[in-house]
Amino acid sequence: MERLRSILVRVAQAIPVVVGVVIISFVLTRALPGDPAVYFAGAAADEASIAEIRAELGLDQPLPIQFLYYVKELATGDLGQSLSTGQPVLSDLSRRLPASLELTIVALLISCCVAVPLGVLAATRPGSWVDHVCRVLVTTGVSMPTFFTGILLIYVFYYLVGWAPSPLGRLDFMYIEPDRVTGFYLIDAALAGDWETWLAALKQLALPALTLALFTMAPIARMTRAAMLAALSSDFIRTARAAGLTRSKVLYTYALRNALLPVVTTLGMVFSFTLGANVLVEKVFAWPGIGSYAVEALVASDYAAVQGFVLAMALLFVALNLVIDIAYAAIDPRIGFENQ
Amino acid sequence: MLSIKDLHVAFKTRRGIVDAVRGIDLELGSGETLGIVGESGSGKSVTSYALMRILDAGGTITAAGVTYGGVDLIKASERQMGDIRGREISMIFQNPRAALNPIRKVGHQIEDVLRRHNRATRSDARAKAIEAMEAVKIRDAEKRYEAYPFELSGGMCQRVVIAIALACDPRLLIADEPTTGLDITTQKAVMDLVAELIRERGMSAIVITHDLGLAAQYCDRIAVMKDGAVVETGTSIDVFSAPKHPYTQRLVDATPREGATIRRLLPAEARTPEPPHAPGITPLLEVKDLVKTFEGKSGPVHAVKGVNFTVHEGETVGLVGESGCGKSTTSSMVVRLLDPTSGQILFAGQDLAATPAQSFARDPRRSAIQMVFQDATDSLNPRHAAGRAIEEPLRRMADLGRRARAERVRDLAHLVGLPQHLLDRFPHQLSGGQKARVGIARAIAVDPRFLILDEPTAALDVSIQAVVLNLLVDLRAKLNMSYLFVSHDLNVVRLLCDHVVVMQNGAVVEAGPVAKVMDAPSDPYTASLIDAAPHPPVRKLAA
Amino acid sequence: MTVADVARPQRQSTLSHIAYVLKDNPVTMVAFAIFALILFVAFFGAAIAPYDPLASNAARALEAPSWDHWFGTDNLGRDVFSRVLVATRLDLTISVAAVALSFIGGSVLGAAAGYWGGWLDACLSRVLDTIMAFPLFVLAMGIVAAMGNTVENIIYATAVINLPFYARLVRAEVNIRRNAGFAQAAKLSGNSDVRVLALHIFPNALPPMMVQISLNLGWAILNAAGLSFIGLGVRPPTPEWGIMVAEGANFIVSGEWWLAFFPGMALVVAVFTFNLLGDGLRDMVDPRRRT
Amino acid sequence: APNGVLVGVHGETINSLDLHRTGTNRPSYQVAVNCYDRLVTFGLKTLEDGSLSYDYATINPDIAESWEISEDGTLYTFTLRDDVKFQDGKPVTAADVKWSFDRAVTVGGFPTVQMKAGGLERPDQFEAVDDKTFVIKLDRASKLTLPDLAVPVPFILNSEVAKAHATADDPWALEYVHKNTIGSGAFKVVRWDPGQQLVYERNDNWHGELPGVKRLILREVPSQATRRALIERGDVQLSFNIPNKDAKELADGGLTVYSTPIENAIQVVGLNTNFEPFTDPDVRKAIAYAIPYEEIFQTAAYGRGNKMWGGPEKATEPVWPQPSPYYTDLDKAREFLAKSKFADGFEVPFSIDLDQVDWMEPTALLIIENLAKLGITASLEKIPGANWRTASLVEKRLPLHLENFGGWLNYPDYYFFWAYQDGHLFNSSNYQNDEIEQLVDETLYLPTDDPEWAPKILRMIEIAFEDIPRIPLWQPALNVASNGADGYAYWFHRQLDARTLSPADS
Ligand SMILES: Nc1ncnc2c1ncn2[C@@H]1O[C@H](COP(=O)(O)OP(=O)(O)OP(=O)(O)O)[C@@H](O)[C@H]1O
Ligand SMILES: Nc1ncnc2c1ncn2[C@@H]1O[C@H](COP(=O)(O)OP(=O)(O)OP(=O)(O)O)[C@@H](O)[C@H]1O
Ligand SMILES: [Mg+2]
Ligand SMILES: [Mg+2]
Repeated sequence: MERLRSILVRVAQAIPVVVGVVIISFVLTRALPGDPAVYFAGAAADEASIAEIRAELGLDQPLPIQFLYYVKELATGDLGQSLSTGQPVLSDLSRRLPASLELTIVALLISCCVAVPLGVLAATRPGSWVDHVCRVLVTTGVSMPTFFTGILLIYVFYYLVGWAPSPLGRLDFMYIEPDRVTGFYLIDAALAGDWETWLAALKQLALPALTLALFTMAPIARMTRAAMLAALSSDFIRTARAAGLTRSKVLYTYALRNALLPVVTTLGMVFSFTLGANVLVEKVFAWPGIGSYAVEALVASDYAAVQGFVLAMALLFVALNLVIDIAYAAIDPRIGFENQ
Repeated sequence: MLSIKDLHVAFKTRRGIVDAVRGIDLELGSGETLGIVGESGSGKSVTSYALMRILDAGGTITAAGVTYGGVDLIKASERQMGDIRGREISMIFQNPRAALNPIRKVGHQIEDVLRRHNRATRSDARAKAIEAMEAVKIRDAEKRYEAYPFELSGGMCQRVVIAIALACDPRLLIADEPTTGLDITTQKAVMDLVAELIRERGMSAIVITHDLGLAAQYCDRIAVMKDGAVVETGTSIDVFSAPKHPYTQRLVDATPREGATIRRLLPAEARTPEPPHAPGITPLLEVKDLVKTFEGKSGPVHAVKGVNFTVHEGETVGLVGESGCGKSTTSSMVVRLLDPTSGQILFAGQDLAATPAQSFARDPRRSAIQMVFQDATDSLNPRHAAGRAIEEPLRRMADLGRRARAERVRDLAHLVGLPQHLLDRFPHQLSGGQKARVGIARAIAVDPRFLILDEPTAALDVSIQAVVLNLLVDLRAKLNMSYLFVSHDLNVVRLLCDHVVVMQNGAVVEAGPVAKVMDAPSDPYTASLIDAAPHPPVRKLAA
Repeated sequence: MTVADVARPQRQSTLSHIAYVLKDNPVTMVAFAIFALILFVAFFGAAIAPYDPLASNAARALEAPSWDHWFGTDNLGRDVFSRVLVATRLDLTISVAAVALSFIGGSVLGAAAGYWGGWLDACLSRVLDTIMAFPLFVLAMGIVAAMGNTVENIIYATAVINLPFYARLVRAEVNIRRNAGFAQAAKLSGNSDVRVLALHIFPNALPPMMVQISLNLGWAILNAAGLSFIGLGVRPPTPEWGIMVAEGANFIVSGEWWLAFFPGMALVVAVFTFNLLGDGLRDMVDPRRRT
Repeated sequence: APNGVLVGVHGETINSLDLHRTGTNRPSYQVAVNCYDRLVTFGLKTLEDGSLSYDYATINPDIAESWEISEDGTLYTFTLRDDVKFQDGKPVTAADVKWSFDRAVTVGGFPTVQMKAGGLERPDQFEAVDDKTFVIKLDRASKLTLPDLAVPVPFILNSEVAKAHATADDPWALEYVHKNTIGSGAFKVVRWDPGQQLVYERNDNWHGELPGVKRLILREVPSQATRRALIERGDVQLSFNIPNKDAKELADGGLTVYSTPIENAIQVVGLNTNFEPFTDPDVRKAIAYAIPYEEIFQTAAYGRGNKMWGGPEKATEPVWPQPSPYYTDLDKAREFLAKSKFADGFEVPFSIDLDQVDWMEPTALLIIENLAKLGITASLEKIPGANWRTASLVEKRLPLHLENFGGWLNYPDYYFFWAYQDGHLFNSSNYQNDEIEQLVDETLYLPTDDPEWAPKILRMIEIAFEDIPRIPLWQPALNVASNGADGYAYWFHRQLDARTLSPADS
């Protein structure tokens, strides 16, 4: 009950955030230079046809009115039409979001699989050469601009060595997109039992996911190390050791589980950060995600698309925080009881 | 049963090698309870960790021999040690809440040990764990099995820690300050429980404490440690009543107890005549119907519910009570760091509560009321050197030039007995006693008429406590200040105070002259407090 | 015997403390050495550059690295080495200025919220949440796109997206200290709330912030580089690492790897150095690390 | 690629399948080309280098079997072929043509403007006399009408299907046609993932000569480096509209690269005559002499396209584009500048489009460098794509900028109409000259074989070069690389025409 309440409180707290996001994204898009009416009127449009399009887009109204319209449409679940793709923003997003999510999640999985053990290793031997090597390694990863890493990887693994498939988005054109269930190709292909497509999708994922993983390893490894160090030096570890518990039990059941709390928080932050930041990776790998969508939309002053994107990200962020809270509550029984 | 010969422990640190333990010899017979006492940093804990081989990385042990039941604990393999820990030798620690894994059910933590030492299988682990909990007198063990440490009180947690330690019936129990961090009343309950279990199971035990009184009460023999070495061992009665080593003598002297005067706490050579102390009769501070209610998340918390007391000119009033009874809240209000919900604080006839705490910093009466904090470390800004800390109130409240201020700081340091060369050290470079002196110097820098002392010696060793208490007595006489002395240590209150106010649950349950309240408490709560305080055997003063 | 005699650690000067921190950790030592080099190049880069970083020479376009042009030349025949050197100052300026802005802004907001709490805290937290709920890089893009891609705007955009991190950190650090003994002692010493906050509590939040600062210095550069990659970065022909990588990226596949590689490496080294500086910086400003 | 499948890449996004829709971008025009037919079409010819190109000079029947033009040139009567069917099997009738033309002139925006260029402005001009006879009535005779019927805009839709999907709000079925192709053309779009790919499949019942390619997959790959790697490694067979540098190097590397100079298009430096220094023709001339043409041509265009400088003093041929008489001569530049009020130089921003940095940036930087030698300080300003059109063409507020208008209809007067007439869209220089106004008005509808036409054009060119509000740099080329695809043909609309393509091995 207590926990349910605290989750509800979190949801309630998210409402002003979403409202804020709606307002800021509206203001931001209107502050963009450039006139979508002109842009989309086409190459040889004259004054009259521009005005016509402006009226059609509702851009001839004063800003507050436009905002009201926007909010009214939002309330009915209508995010508007993207001018640059010519699709309803909602359908654009629902098609592209799984692509971004799939990429980000796989990247984070790779990243965690490497960074968490590295962090634990470093924490068990603080100050040793292992520690220093880990630190240098992950720091190098985070120091490389993702687009640079991506291009280098393409150059080496696709262009020179030829191991990777052509960096053409989510699936090589030889394969047919699996039936859409979740939008995640790996899952959809597995559901359909089409392992050939599954493998092809995985291959396409490998390089972009690696690029992102390299970039996200550092915060995770750092936080794991710090949290492990803190956990290992706490009193209850001493109790566990004094009780004769085995080293692995002490390290994993006692220290690591406690250290996971801050790691989960970091992971959440990294996730939302990455989802926004894989714009560049998506561009390099022609990945049809929402990041590249946002860039195109922004450059084209495609109001509806930018607003829709930002709103989707904000909702995702809120949802993510909720998931983290729940994960936190699952790991840490103290959550929701602080006030007692 | 356990024999320690020439045990050395050294740590490699940034500052070089620290010899924490330098050659200890100890013997412990089976069924015997050995107390190890000594001041902070004397190597008590390190010795016990060395026995268990659970030192931090960087610690190295060398010894001529540490044998336990024929096994050399220093040479034993890590696997052997794993089997010994928890099954043969167990440990319990101070601060029980921190000693338990915060996110694991206490029942599972007990199970972990049982399973590790094959005392239980998957199927009967739960039952055995509950059994172990019942053994340490945890009521509703079945229910508590599912609890997390944060859902249990401190005393309950300590029982769980004890249950973990005793789950596999070890033959030796090491208790490292098992009562520190607990309430006085809980302290007694826990110690009684430990003593009872030891007796029942015929275990040997090592009880580590800095409280000589406690050791004397519960142990057969006592070893006194100083600077990593044992300076004296003997039976409790002997060590207490006829200490041989000068250090032990000093330690015994410094332990507050019935019948001693405040100067008696100091080593003989430092005892100067006690200054005369004659409290006046004009009321300086009158607290009337003071109420403080906090808006907690789950409803209002009534921390202080209508407290009344008076402090006269030159008088020292003690404020005692269990943890959480509202002592600190009351003193914060009096010192105007906190606004009362209602009530009056009359200082020299003027109501201080009329000025909100927020703007009291600029009030001319600010300098008249000062405070010494419970935790000296916490009360010093880690970024400010000692001199700067003492200077702080002068900068803000005294109209002095730079040089005059520096001069005054030196005078104050001298007054509280702080060597001048320590003035430009940072807090972490000072010892506890030195930090306490800095705190006191700062509080008296602007010549307050009224000083609140919120457990100023709680974090200090007894010998340092003795010095600080005497310093307070001297200052009281020299500067003619009144004190409100907050403490939970009744022995200390008896030494220092003229009047005492006993609080429970935010209300005053008893007040009166110190001798009357202590000797003939009228309230049962007061009586239980007095009973729970350790009663060290009285040293033959003639010795 | 008095208590005063118990401990007598030697007092160290600030310099020897820094030397100590450096010696303690070889990685930090290397980081500081590279940092010194970067600073040197930032100050004297223009003077030691062998060529004019803006002078084009169509006859020698796209030459591979050689003795004449250590890092080769770009598509306009400009010397990549000189451009990399000269770019140091601008990149450093962008990151330092952006971090300074977000540090100041975040500190003021976070400290106030952490100290006074209440509705101020609630409002600020919501505002910060709102900023954080934006995909930060896209927010930076939006700001630069809306305000124009000048160096100042890149700095502002970077500062805005970093601000919540500082504000939250400071808020947390101040919050745990607002009732600390030394804060109360400072009030007893006649300090007003603002003074207590600014002179007593806030400085104690500095050590953990140093780590954040150093990480952010790196992020800021990456961020500017990312903006350049999208085409919203610093204006050419001004040499800037990010834009050089972004432009050079198109040449990698055609074999002119040096265009992107060298500025890319400069970028990596700088960010790398900043990231590693953090722990050392924290140890330097933390008096508790002094022994 | 297996049995008749070709894969192509390009860097742009197709945002609609319907050219008539508001907001449809240029790359999407290819759908109209590939999936729909028109009444007439341009012929094909083989260029000197062996590559294919559309032929502006011949107009061939497409859906129209034949046509007649009345004496006064205002009445066009088309007779439709009777064997042409839409992809759903319905025969194409004059009613469909009428409906489609009505749609083009009514929906507004670009299609309507383009129709207007050919004198097609109102539905009442079009009449479906019977199933096979379609009549257009013009307000005035124009040489532009027939070619304008061959551009992508007047494509013919299946009006019955469209009407079935039309609503009161959407009488022209814009929503439906946006996502579906309902034409009679050589291909149909079987799959469209906006932002990712477009898949064409051959219409085996097409009335024309069946294309060699059965299936064409067109992928959108934003990264230019990736596109290059793909074509180089042979993973795709066609890379459309590649940068000049890649074109040069891929050609050197042995791939087939088609570089066709784009008709009626020039990359120019625009000098906005509304702004202070550029009001002075001497300043404009000074700049024209200061530009390092050859360096720019080599660095920005990698020698692809045609040089547009160092031409004769006086134009002799009525062709456009043609080289200007200017060339790089800093002394001359200084001379002209000295004559002006700005002998000591001035400061000016030099604006370029963010979306076209690949050629604009090196060009601008090289010009800026030379201008500095005259004491003119120009600072580069990149304008994001969305704003570029507004700033440069609509508001015309960029003092010094680059511009690259190209006219679909290949007549000098058509170019001048757009780029030199006051207030017209591509006149980003705000140039105004009464004589030019008059000359354009006189020549625009005049047939090229009219004896008056050539001298007037020559005079126009003379004025343009003398006043030099737009300094021609070079005529750009459209580069397309192929690695396993044959039959690429250049079209004025600069979009991929899949109808002539075939896999190389077949
Ligand atoms: N991990 C360590 N590294 C370096 N020195 C240490 C370490 N652990 C303990 N020491 C040093 O060893 C000495 C003895 O410490 P120990 O903890 O045994 O004292 P103690 O008698 O238990 O004191 P307390 O009553 O405060 O618990 C101290 O001077 C301490 O500084
Ligand atoms: N800011 C606060 N908000 C809510 N409750 C508070 C607050 N401060 C104190 N309390 C509550 O008020 C009660 C009295 O606290 P106080 O600190 O005065 O106790 P104390 O007697 O000084 O205890 P101790 O001996 O542990 O110092 C406690 O129950 C505490 O939880
Ligand atoms: Mg200890
Ligand atoms: Mg208290």
